Amino acid sequence: MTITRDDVLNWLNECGRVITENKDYLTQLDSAIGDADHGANMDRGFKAALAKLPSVADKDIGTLFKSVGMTLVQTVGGAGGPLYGTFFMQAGTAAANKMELTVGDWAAALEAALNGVVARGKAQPGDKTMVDALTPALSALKQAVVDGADQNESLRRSASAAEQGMKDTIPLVAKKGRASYLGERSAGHQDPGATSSFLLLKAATDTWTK
Amino acid sequence: MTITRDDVLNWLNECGRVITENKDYLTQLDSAIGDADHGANMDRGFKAALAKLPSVADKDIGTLFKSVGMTLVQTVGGAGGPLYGTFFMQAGTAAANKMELTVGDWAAALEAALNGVVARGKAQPGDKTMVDALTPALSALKQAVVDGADQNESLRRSASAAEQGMKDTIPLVAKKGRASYLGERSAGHQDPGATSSFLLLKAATDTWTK
Amino acid sequence: MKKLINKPEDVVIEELKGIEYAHSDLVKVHYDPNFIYRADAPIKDKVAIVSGGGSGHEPMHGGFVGLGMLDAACPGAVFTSPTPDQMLEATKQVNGGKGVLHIVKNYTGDIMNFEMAADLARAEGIEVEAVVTNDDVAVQDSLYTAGRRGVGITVIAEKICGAAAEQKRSLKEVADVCRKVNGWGRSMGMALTSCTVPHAGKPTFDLPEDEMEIGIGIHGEPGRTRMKLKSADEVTALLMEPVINDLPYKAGDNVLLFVNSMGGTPLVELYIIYRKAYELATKAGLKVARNLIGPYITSLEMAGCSITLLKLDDDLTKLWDAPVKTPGLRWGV
Amino acid sequence: MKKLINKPEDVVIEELKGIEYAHSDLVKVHYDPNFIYRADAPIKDKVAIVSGGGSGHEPMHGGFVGLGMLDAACPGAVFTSPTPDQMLEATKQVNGGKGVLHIVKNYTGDIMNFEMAADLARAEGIEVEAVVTNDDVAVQDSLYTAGRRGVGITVIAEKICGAAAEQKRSLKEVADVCRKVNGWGRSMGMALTSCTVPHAGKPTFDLPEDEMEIGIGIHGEPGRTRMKLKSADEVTALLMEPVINDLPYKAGDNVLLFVNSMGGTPLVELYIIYRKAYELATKAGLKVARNLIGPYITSLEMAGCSITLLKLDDDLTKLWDAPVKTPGLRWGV
Ligand SMILES: Nc1ncnc2c1ncn2[C@@H]1O[C@H](COP(=O)(O)OP(=O)(O)O)[C@@H](O)[C@H]1O
Ligand SMILES: Nc1ncnc2c1ncn2[C@@H]1O[C@H](COP(=O)(O)OP(=O)(O)O)[C@@H](O)[C@H]1O
Ligand SMILES: [Mg+2]
Ligand SMILES: [Mg+2]
Ligand SMILES: [Mg+2]
Ligand SMILES: [Mg+2]
Repeated sequence: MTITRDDVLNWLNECGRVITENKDYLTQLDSAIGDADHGANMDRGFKAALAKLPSVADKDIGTLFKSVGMTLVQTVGGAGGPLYGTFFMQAGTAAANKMELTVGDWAAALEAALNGVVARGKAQPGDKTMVDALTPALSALKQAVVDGADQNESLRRSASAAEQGMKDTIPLVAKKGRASYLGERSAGHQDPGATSSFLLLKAATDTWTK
Repeated sequence: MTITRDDVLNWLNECGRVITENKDYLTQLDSAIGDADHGANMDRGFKAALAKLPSVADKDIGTLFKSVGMTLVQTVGGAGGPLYGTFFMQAGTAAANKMELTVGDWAAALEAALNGVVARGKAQPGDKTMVDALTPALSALKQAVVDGADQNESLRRSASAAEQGMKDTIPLVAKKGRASYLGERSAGHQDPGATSSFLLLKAATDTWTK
Repeated sequence: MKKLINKPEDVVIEELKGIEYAHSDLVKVHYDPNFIYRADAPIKDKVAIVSGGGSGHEPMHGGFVGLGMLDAACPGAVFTSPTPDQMLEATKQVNGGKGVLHIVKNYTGDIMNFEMAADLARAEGIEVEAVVTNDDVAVQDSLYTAGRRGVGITVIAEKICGAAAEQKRSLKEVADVCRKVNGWGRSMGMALTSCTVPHAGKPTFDLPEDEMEIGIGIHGEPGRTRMKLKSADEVTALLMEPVINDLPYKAGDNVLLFVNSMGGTPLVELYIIYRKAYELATKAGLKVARNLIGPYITSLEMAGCSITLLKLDDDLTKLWDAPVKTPGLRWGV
Repeated sequence: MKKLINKPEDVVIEELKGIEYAHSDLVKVHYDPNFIYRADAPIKDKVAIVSGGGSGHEPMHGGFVGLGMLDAACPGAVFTSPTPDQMLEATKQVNGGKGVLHIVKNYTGDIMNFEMAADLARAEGIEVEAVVTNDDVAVQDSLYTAGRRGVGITVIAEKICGAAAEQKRSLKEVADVCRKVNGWGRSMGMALTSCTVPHAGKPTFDLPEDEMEIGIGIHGEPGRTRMKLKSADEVTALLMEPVINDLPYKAGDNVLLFVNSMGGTPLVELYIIYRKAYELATKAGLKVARNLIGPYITSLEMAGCSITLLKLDDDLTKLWDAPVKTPGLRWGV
């Protein structure tokens, strides 16, 4: 079982749907410890990215990812734009010329994506950022592959690790991004970027679990 | 029975007390159809006028009234300042050199005061202004004197006519002052200036009824 | 009441102190009676211009004292017109021997207090002319009422008359310019929220979350009508239509378009309003040759805006462009 | 949400249209990517200065484009830093051959987006330097956090660097001036009310009628602490103390004192604050040689204020006094 280019397209579309569905939720989380724009930013970005997809729909998965990354960079702005832009562009480089992905390829793409995010944002796990959802998701995915779990199972483990990572941001005091200005007052709130990261990974699992 | 200079001083002090007591009420009336300052304006003015009184306390009633009028003009501002200033200055001219007033003298002073207000403000009865309280108060006072009523009775009739005049402003559509900008929306509210006029005349009745 | 003030009764005096500290290069502040005047006043052989009114409309009028605009401004208590002694002393202080123009907004209190001051000044031998501004089309005009309020055009008139006075025009000429500006200007305002007079401590009126007031003045008084909230474009049309139609502004006329914040409405919204107002003016055949956008005649922290339109001829345009150097308006110098 | 807007998603574009209509003598507006640039750009042999950031801080930055200040400003969505393509295109548009300075407020998003743009511009052969402002003493600084926010000093830096660029100083020199201004400047802000991001439709935070936030930024984010409402004088002391103490401002130093409205606080309150801030600065032995008072770096309609102090030397003073002609700041020309 692999992840085909159509699967990837379906995932990206599902990302757009899920982000729109959770737009107000993400903004509400960002109101508590940020500036109340994460939902609108992500929604604007994914709408634009999906609008561009048809023009590259016959290309390889790497090209799809890069197109999404480029569009996010040019339409999201804020911290989310460069970070999610880098995420997809790095995933695109890892998936260059591929027309389908094994779960291992997906893990490699996710690793490249996460490394790009860390290189750009300099956040460590525990800083209360999207890295806190992405890092355990990647670990769980890699571990599942090592364990010989099948694709469905691997994706499920990855998404639930992301979910746990997202929830674990609640008690944290933010060290990076806008929430860090709040100091101790940032504790007790779930990080919006960790939440959007979980939503994207959960969308992958939902779309690709067959 | 006459109104002595001390009675006049007592009245002026009572005016100050009553205005302070009703400051918020006057402002609240002025909020509905004006600019929410009538209470603060009158209070500032009477406080200043009373502070100056000791320096003229041994003078005639006309001088007392003129002192109050001058101070009101210089401290109240708005429509109330020139109108109440004129009121007291004209009353002062009518009471010039008097050390006591008969009720007839008081009627003459009130008439001069009202004429001054009308000359300055050009309001007619029914325009929803202080004139609507002062005019019936003066008529009632003059009628009582003609009827041969005693001082107490004359003052009482005057105050209750002022009260009626004040209440009668409620349904009126304002034609003068700030409330006139509201057009039909000014109906249904009691005029703040008519209210302060009633309060001053009631204070006279309360102080001078023996 | 959420305000950065100390005691309500100290608002005006502490504000004056702040202005004195901040702008000593441009203005001086006189206390008791209170007025702000040009640091270099009196200016010989220049008509002096004095205005004033209640406080709470900042930068009007105190912020407009300086070269090319007012010679003095008299601040009353919040929303309360100043007293005659203020205008009298200010008039004496800035009189340069060529007479003094009083620019007075049409409110019963302002008119009466300025009239008393003018009488007293004339009694002391100073030539005084008073021009009353009354540009607010929200108010039904009538011989038997207080007439229209003076609002946005007052700012423009002070700027333009100030320039005319700098040119050493005579008192009559400067007063004529003022009457022309007032005659050619019209305004209309609206509010999204009430304001709170410090002394009163609570909002002057209650306005539900989904309603607005149309046809308000600048003293937190309610407007002519209350209606459901509308979009910026609809609001702009509601304000522009009576303004354009009240005066026979003709296709081809040059106009100055002034979009004003009532205090709490930020610049981003003013530009959205300006955009639509500009388009509506253009559609009516008017050429928007000059503009002013910002909080210039305010009602404390009230959210809302007003639009003023002034027909321009060559003279008014040049006077508008002339240098001005005041705390609140500054260009060309 | 009570705002004079049409659709939330059209706020920025309609604002730009308004600016384009209003200030075509000073600036041009480029759409998609969005940026505002000097009508006479590029100016040969002058360092060009580009700034930008989320919208909702008007007049910053778009209102500061013009002679003596910025060459271009890139507006993001409300409170969202702009995207690299905006800064790249703006940089290319205004580059006069002497290099381009990016003035960037210290926010993760702004830093990353500007960095990407600078990399792309450099790849196209344009010399770019970036200076990051981070003057907000409300934020605990640390190597391991996002560091201090860039707030009020940004306005001052843009004015002063603009003047330095007009003098034809080199890119390195202009960048050095910027670093000096940032190094010598400190700010602190507070809020009486939250603001409402148009897209969010409701206030970012709830603040009871008797409380305020101290140590806020300019994006409607809550501050460091919430406390009971205090008087203007107490609030001023709360802001001034950490500002004065953070930098070793020494007795005898000349300073620029900038009292800024967060958008909803009217001028009358700013002067009351300025009065106390001036007295506190004077008491600390500082000489307030220059000032700026008004809404210059705002958070939509938030009520509140911020105070910025900048130590001045002769060079900075002259650069501050130099002519500036932009929609939002104008003098000497
Ligand atoms: N340095 C960083 N590294 C990784 N993620 C970050 C960093 N800074 C912020 N983030 C993420 O970005 C999210 C906020 O994104 P968004 O609201 O779109 O941008 P902004 O903070 O500029 O308004 C945060 O919730 C956090 O997860
Ligand atoms: N032309 C007038 N003649 C008589 N009384 C008037 C006139 N205009 C206003 N008033 C009175 O003044 C009152 C308002 O006074 P005040 O609130 O102190 O002044 P302002 O209207 O300037 O704020 C009104 O309620 C009305 O009774
Ligand atoms: Mg955000
Ligand atoms: Mg009143
Ligand atoms: Mg009043
Ligand atoms: Mg943001």
